[in-house]
Amino acid sequence: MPKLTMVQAINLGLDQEMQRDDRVIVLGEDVGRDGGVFRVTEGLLAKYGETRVIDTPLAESAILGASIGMALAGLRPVAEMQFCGFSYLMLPQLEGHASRFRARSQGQLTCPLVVRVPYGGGVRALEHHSEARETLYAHLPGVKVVVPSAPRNARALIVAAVRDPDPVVFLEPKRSYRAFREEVPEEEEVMPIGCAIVVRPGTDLTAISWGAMMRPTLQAVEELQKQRKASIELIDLLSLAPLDVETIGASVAKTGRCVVVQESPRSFGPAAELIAVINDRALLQLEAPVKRVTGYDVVTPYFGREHQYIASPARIRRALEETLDF
Amino acid sequence: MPKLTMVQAINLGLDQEMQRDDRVIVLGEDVGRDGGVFRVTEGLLAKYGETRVIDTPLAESAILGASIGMALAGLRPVAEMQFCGFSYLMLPQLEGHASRFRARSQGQLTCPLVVRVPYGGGVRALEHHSEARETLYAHLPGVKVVVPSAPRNARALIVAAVRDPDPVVFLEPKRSYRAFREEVPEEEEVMPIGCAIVVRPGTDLTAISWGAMMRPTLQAVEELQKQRKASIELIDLLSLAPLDVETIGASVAKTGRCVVVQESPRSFGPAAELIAVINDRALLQLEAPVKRVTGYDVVTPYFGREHQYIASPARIRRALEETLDF
Amino acid sequence: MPRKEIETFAVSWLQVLDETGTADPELDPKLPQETLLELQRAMVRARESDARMLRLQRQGRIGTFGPCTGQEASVCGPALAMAPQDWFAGSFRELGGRQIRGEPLTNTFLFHNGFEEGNVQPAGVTRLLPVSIIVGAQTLHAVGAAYAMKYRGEKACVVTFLGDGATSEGDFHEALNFASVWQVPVVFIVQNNQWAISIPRRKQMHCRTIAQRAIAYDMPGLQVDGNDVLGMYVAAREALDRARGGGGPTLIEAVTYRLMMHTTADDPSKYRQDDEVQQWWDRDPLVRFRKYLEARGLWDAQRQALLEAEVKREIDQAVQEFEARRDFPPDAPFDHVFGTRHALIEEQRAQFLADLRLGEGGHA
Amino acid sequence: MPRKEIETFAVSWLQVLDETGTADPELDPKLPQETLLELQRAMVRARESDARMLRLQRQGRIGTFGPCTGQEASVCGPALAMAPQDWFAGSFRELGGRQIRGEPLTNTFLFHNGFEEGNVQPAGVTRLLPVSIIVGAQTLHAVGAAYAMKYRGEKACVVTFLGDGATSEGDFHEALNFASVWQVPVVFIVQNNQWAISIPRRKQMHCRTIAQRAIAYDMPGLQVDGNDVLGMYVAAREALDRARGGGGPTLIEAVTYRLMMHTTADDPSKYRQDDEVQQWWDRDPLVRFRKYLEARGLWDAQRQALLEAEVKREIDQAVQEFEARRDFPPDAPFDHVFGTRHALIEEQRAQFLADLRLGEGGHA
Ligand SMILES: Cc1ncc(C[n+]2csc(CCOP(=O)(O)OP(=O)(O)O)c2C)c(N)n1
Ligand SMILES: Cc1ncc(C[n+]2csc(CCOP(=O)(O)OP(=O)(O)O)c2C)c(N)n1
Ligand SMILES: [Mg+2]
Ligand SMILES: [Mg+2]
Repeated sequence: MPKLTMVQAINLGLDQEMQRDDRVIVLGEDVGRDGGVFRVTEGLLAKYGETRVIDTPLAESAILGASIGMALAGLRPVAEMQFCGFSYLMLPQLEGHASRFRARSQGQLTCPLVVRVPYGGGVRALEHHSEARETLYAHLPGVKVVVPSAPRNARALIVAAVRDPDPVVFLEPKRSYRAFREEVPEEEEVMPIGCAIVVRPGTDLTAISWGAMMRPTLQAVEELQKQRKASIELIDLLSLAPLDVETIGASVAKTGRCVVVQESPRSFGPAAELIAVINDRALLQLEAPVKRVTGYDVVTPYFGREHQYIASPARIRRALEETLDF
Repeated sequence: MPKLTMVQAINLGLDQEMQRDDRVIVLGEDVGRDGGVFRVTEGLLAKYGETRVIDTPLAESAILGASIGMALAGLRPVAEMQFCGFSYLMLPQLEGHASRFRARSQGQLTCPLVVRVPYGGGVRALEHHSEARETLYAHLPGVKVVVPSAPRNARALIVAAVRDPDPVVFLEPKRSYRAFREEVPEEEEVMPIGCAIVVRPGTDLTAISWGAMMRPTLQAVEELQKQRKASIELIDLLSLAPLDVETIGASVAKTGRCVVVQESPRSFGPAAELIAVINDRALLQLEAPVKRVTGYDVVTPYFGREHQYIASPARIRRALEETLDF
Repeated sequence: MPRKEIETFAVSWLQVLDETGTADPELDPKLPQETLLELQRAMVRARESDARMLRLQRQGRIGTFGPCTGQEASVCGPALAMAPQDWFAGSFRELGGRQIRGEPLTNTFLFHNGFEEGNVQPAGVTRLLPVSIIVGAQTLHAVGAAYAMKYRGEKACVVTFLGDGATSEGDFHEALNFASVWQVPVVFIVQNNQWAISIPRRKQMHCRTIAQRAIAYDMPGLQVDGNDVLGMYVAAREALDRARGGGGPTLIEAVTYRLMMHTTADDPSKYRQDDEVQQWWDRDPLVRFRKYLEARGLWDAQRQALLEAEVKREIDQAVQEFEARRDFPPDAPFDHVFGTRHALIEEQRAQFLADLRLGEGGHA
Repeated sequence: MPRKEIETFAVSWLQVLDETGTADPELDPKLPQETLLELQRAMVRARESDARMLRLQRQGRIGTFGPCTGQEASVCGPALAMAPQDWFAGSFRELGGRQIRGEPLTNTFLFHNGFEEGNVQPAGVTRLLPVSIIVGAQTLHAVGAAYAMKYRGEKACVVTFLGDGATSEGDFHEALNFASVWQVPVVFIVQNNQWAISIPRRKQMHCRTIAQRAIAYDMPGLQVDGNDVLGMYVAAREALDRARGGGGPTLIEAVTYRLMMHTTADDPSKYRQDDEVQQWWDRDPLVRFRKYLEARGLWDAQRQALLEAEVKREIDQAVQEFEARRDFPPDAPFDHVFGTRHALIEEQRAQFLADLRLGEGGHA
């Protein structure tokens, strides 16, 4: 199996889906000749031509709005937003239309489309290029929100997203784009949307994260386990909407302790929803408050200070310890 | 003291602020001649003229974007979005600019502006005219989100919002616009932003809500208290951002039980953040899971079914009972 | 070339039927009698349906809607010029057009009574998008659907309608730009009815015509008398022919008037003068077209009475059918969040149904 | 009037200095020597700063930025035509303009090194908005600020810059429409540098000129040779005079070229040909203007060398000052969320500082 970066893995998934289904169309700013500013769509133009890989004008609302029209007319558009910070321009089309056509027409009209959105910080980029704002999409009914954390699941999930009958916001943690490689099989792999996975089982505490924060979380867990005996269960959400409430509930009901690690600002972030799910399903088993290790409710700092604002493995480890020791 | 509806109370607040400060400018679709589709700005055009009460072209991003420019240049714009369902068109300007100028310039440039947004359901209106989506705004750092629940606090809060040095999203629960009247003093009243109030004190359970859901919640509380001995503390959040974590935490630490009532879809909604706050501050005192009575994670139904989807006093009452009896 | 004109542009105006109902002989499309009568039927049906809906609304039997009276020509002309395989991506004031595309009035009633069932079209009614309320947004869907048609090599076009107010939204600009860059088969029809709720055209835009907006995209643009159904038919047919032939998009401005309130929740007396409204009643598109038909011996008072009676019967029947509908499963919204089932949604459905059984579901 | 042209429009082109540096005698604004030398200085300073920033970026001493080389004329001309009380609402490729407005290079460096401190302007530098990265958004701020100027009766205008790519965003359309409806004193300057990252102009828009977009708003529009600093100066001055006199907004298209990469993160060899780039180097705005100055006896190789040396010294000093800066309180972001303190934020600040003290704050 070749070892791929997440960029290459998503590219592979897109390539194979385009090969398999000529209804799949890729569109966005710079996705063609340039292969996307992160090179995720590299090579697709040469292979599938200008009618299937569209370098659009610079207008996010139009990119999604036109994708909606394509989807209604039977295509399967995969739109790219260049950065999460510009993706809110398409939120009105997503909230107002893509997410609603199915309900509006009681299933007669559907919007199978994917919006790929590189997101999150840690890459020393300009303003608006570093935000994590999963909540804004995860709160919208009718929208699925998927966040891969590694090359192999990124590939299996982009395939699932392309085949999904509904609009999927596919948040790509850009800090993980090239940070590491993983073996990714050539043959088709599909992972279900809406399902979390238990990355490593444990009995004393549940650590939950997703996307780019999986790596520092895993590191913190591993460091801690070298230091002391503690059996930590690690969950990778993979989908934020719909949320896999059963896996989360069952795990914390078992361990009684939980730490959630999130990059985005604290208030009204995904960790809050996870705590609410735990409250619903495992409160009686809780032996300590759920700890949330998150960003702060401040305007995302420019990159000069950014590293101080994204939780480090050390900060996560301390949260794990405090929760274990509570 | 005259008895006013919430519409009249907000109108009074705006009128007095315009009188007091000629930097205050009202702008939006139909806010002038028509007095706003809900009549909140009625009479202001006649009093303050076309340069201060501006009937804008139909473009929400421009309404906020231009307001930002006005605010940067020293004015105090109060923009109206006609309905929450159309307000997402201004979210990019809010997230990308209004909320950031202060941080971006370390306080050298500021955006004191108000965006008034009628929101929420229950008025048998067309699609997009009934959503509650507080989370989308409350999650944005640098944005204050205020939700009045009654005429008197609406007036005191709109005054605070107009005078606030930062962007305030002022969510007006349109179901409460004319549903009841309250005495509102002519003389100036200002309430602080970022502070919840304990509407009625209690010791056995804390019920928390805001906006239009305050009335059914109060009704449920009152009904229940007729039925059985239970001392229920009722909190009206009034501000969703920044959240008054101290009041919430202190109350639930005291009562040990809590029910949160929210109109918007459940997942990633404000109730989740409240549960997280309680988890942080009062978990050890909790005697029952916090119950959330919320909307569902479905695409907001058209008005034919809407009444079944917004929590009734009976549903709230049962949640209170179950939580008391837990 | 230091300072000189490098490009010139022009905007044209089209009117086939003048206000007296007389056709310009060179422009009269000389439509087959059958088509003429279809146009007449469509406009009368729209007018009568509108009137009935207004009554139903006032009686509390349906909810808010936006009457289309006065704009029948600007919608029915293009809708009849469309081919069956074309897409209709409208806004919310095109009742006549929706009817031409086959939407049963029962659906219209259901929609305006707050049931998604109103958007479920019967077999054979396709490529008719639901009413789009967020102004301007549908123009982008139109462009995307047009792209799909071009991509698939289908000889189908998309016609999208919007209002003068909607032209102020960014989406409209983005749609025109995408359509022109992509050269896709889409026709934008702006129903310039002079008002966007209380905002008159001159406060909405500074330009003299909306048609000239086409120049910004090097797109054919045309201003048409929107109360002249033949003019609208001709303009749309020309644009559709061009689009079908690969000639790309067109912008048509229909100059017309909203004779009624914005919606039934609106009171236009707050912001506009009766005499302005009266002037436009004098240009009633239905009267004008009837004169044309009468002059050609195709119409008379008796036929008019017959048509009106027939249309009213149809409407009566639709009202009955609509009011007999009882099958609105309360949990239908849970069926249509996603195309696949998920535990989270199903759990909430169960809670919802349990509350409902206890009589505790919703608010009063 | 059944079918006829009702309106005609034209787009004009302005060039004062041709490619050889020869001024059209009728159009030469005959600027005072002082102004000419300021223009020269501003353009050379921008060019040299850009070059230095590129080196600093390559050495890892500053972060990503978008070079402005090739576009000095289209920015410096208008910026020098502005009055001190005017507002500058730029995008991200107007270094020369920001310098003219007084932004110290240390600020530019700080900004591009990821510190908000770079946007804190020294006393006396006002009405200069920070770099705006979300393309098109700043045009609306410009319109709002212009409204404020008009409302207050100040004789101040707003100049806003954007790229050819930015014209595709809805915000740009909304800004032009609001500006024209409100008739506020704002000048839109589109730097049409032929590319938006990898998207060439012809894939961005179908229209022949961007200037013709003004027609859609009945706004004066003009296409200018953007590599001709005198042409840009004249066009902007004219627009500013009109705006100041109450004549409302203007759209200026500056035809220029992005000679370098989009940003330092971009590799243009993936999408464009060297010979195209070379052609535009042959039209270098700095060379052209220098020839003009030389022909008038105002410039020579020695003065050029002196100016370059002086500018380099300035830059050296700015680099030193910038690299000596150490005062970046880590918790500054907590100071500037809101203008008033709130328990929620202060509590988080305390946690943040505690973690920092434990050495556990941020990621590697
Ligand atoms: C994005 C958006 N903003 C506001 C509204 C509220 N609204 C509904 S119709 C309307 C006016 C529309 O005017 P126009 O486009 O001229 O269409 P008309 O109603 O005249 O047919 C407004 C402001 C909306 N539906 N969508
Ligand atoms: C709304 C938005 N979408 C995408 C981007 C990413 N982006 C930055 S610059 C750019 C191209 C801008 O092109 P143009 O407006 O021509 O300006 P230029 O870079 O040529 O100066 C893009 C796509 C952005 N900054 N803002
Ligand atoms: Mg209109
Ligand atoms: Mg460009």
